[in-house]
Order: sequence, then structure tokens, then C-alpha cells
Amino acid sequence: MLLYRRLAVDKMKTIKLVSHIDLNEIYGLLQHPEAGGIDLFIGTVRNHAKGKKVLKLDFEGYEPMALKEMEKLADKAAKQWPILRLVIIHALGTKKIGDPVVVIGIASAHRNEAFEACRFLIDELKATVPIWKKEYFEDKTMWVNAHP
Amino acid sequence: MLLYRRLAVDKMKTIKLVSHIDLNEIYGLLQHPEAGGIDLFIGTVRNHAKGKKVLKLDFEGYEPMALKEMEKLADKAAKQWPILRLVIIHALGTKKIGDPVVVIGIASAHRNEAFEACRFLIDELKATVPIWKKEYFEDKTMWVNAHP
Amino acid sequence: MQIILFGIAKDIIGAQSLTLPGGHGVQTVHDLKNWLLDQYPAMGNLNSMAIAVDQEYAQDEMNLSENQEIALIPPISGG
Amino acid sequence: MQIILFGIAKDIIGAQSLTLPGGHGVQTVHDLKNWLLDQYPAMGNLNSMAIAVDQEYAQDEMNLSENQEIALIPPISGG
Repeated sequence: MLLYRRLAVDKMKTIKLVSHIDLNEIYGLLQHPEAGGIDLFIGTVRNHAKGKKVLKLDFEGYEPMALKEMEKLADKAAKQWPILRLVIIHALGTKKIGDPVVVIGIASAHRNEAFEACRFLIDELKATVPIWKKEYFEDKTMWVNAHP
Repeated sequence: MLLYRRLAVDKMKTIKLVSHIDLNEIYGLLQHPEAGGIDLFIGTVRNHAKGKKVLKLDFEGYEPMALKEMEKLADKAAKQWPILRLVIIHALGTKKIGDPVVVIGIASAHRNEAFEACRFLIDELKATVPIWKKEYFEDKTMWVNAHP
Repeated sequence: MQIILFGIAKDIIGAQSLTLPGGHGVQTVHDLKNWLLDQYPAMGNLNSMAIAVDQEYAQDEMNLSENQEIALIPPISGG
Repeated sequence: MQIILFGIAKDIIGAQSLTLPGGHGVQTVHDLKNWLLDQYPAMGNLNSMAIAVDQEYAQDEMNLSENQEIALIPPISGG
């Protein structure tokens, strides 16, 4: 299910929040005839955190603001690197172990820019986009990063 | 069509040469319950080189040696970073614009190692694995990198 | 003045959103943070607390008014 | 002594593989490179020329023998 979607008129970027990430569509979103390199980062649900078994995760977002922040990051990246295609997709809702949670994809003429922009975007997304992750352990739940 | 394949007994790595890269299988090869980050590099066929229009590419490999070199790179990477899953796949034969040519995938607990190992592997692959690329232009063909 | 809540802030306050009672005296983002910390001391244990105004992160000095969309942003953990 | 050829080396030599004629005098990798450059001067224009022995890059000093798999590796361009 598509929750929100913004697509620039030039089709350069795909930025959206979804309940399920479809990895099979990603390559099509990143293909460009001038592209020589694509870097794709996929964040996934790990089965443990701080030594404890994780059963599942819940993601909550301040959706309109999250999309605005994702757009800002895309604009920043596009100013720093010659990007041909850009994808930022984050999942919301309940995710189980192994599920993709976030996908960042960059296509550029040369691989260096793709790696750098991809790394920049995932680091910045984690620092600025208002999305919250709750871990379900066997004996409790916990909002990640909430407390020191 | 699968040309060659080596799969370590521990399933940690998938190293192969193929005539067609199936991107839809890659995520399955990289999934691991302890993985938090996956970095995937996809090298693709660009529509131009040195300002000239490229029609297609042909890839030729010294197949058994290429696989050995890919295995060596995987072992080097596994010594440097805590890798949970590793994929190195290179296509051989004729490729058209936009086709994937090479895929490097790394799954690790944290994203830093995934980015670093992925970057290392594509850089080293280009420097050591005996594979040759011929570009078809409108008026000629050229083996890439052959001459200064 | 109504505040949209997310994540652990919903658990601490026990609601999806919060309406400040009459006479709250909150004029700036800074005032709002102080008011929240005063009313809900558990907020003080969080790693951070930001305020978004009209879906943008707001500086402490920013003035608040009734017609803005105001949200409390506890420590984020996306990605 | 037979040499497997790839890429532009096939074009220069005009064959998929090359058998050194009797009395070639090639004993080491270094000798083989010199022999190839002598017979096919166009090889000298390449960015590099490596020799693989039994599917491993070989040092110049390595001795060659009939029962090895020997390949000429012109500049690679995979990825």
C-alpha cells in the first residue's frame, strides 16, 4: 500500500513512505541511460538489539514532515553530487525480522558519487527524518534512542 | 543461464559468472537474521563513452581464473570486515544499455562495514579480475582500457 | 494550542495529542519545552526533545500561535 | 608451449590461442613477455600485459613448463 508519494516532474527522484517495500521495483526507478553505477542501501530488521532477542518492530512517522525532510535531503544530495536517479523509501507499520525498512538508491555516471550520496542520505535520514522505531522484546517494548 | 557458481558451505557467499543478472534474487542471497544493513552496488551499461554513443557491450572472461580472483577478494573482505552475507556476480556476453553488468552485495550488522566492504570489492574487482569489455560504437569497436 | 505527539511522547503523556489549558503562558518554542518538562517530568529523561512548527524543525526563539501545526518530536530512530 | 589469449590479444595475434614454435627459448614469464613483444610489436602499445600461470597472476621470474596452463592477460576492464 502506498501511503504517500512525491515524484518530481523530471522523474529524477522517488521519495515515499510505504507499508511494504517492494525491492523488485527499485532497479526500474534507478535505471538511466547515462548511469554507470548504482548504489543501493537497504536497512533491515535485525533479530537482536543490545544482546536481547527482537521479535518485531513498529515504525511510526510524522508523515508529511518526514516526506518534507526526505525531499530536503534529496535536494542537498543533488547539489553535492551529479545524481541521475534518486530513491528514498521508508516503511511504516509493523516489520518482522529480515524485512527491508528503508531503501536509499542513487544512480550516477560514476560509482564514486553513487557511494558517497547514498552514504550521506542514510546518515542524514537517521539524523533528521521524524520516524520512530519501537522494538518488541520477549518481556517488553522500547522506543529506540529515546533514553540515554 | 548459470555459467559458473561457487557457494561456500556456510552459505556466507555467492560468487558467480552469469549470462544474465537476476536482480530479484539478490536480496534473498543477502538476507541474514543478524543483518541491519545491506549495501548493493550495481554496475550498469552507459549509453556513451568518451563522448561517443555506445550501442552495446560484450564481456569476455577467463572464467576459472576470474572466479578464483573473486574468491580471493571475498576472503580479503571477510578478513577486514564482519560480513554476514556476500554476493559477487559478474555478467558475461552481450549487454545492452541499462543492463546490470556486475553486482556486489554485502550484508552486515551495521551499515558502515557494508558500505566499506562493497566499495572495496568493486574497486578491487576492476583492478584484478580477468574480464574484458568491448564497446560497440556506431563506427567501430574498442576493447576498454587496452590502450593509453 | 494543540500539540501533536509521537513515539514515546504519546506514552509519557498518555494521548495522541495534547491541548494546552487556558492561561498556559506559552509564547515561544522555548516556553513550550519548559511547560512540557514542568508538566511531564519524564520528558527530562529523553535524549532530546524538538518542536516542529508547520512541519519544520523550529528554533527555541520562534513565536507560537494558534493557527500553526505544532508537533513534539522525541528522539527519532528511523532508518 | 601453448598460450591462451583474451580480449585485444586475440585481435592482435589473430587467434584464440598461440603455440610457441620449437626453439623458442622461453624459460620464464619474463622471457615469454619479451618473445611476445618481439613477435607482435603491437603488444607494446597496450597499457599492460600480464601472464597467468595455472590461473594465478605470475611474477616475471617464474619458470614456465609445458604442463602449466599459461594465459596472456591484456589490460582488464570488468565491472
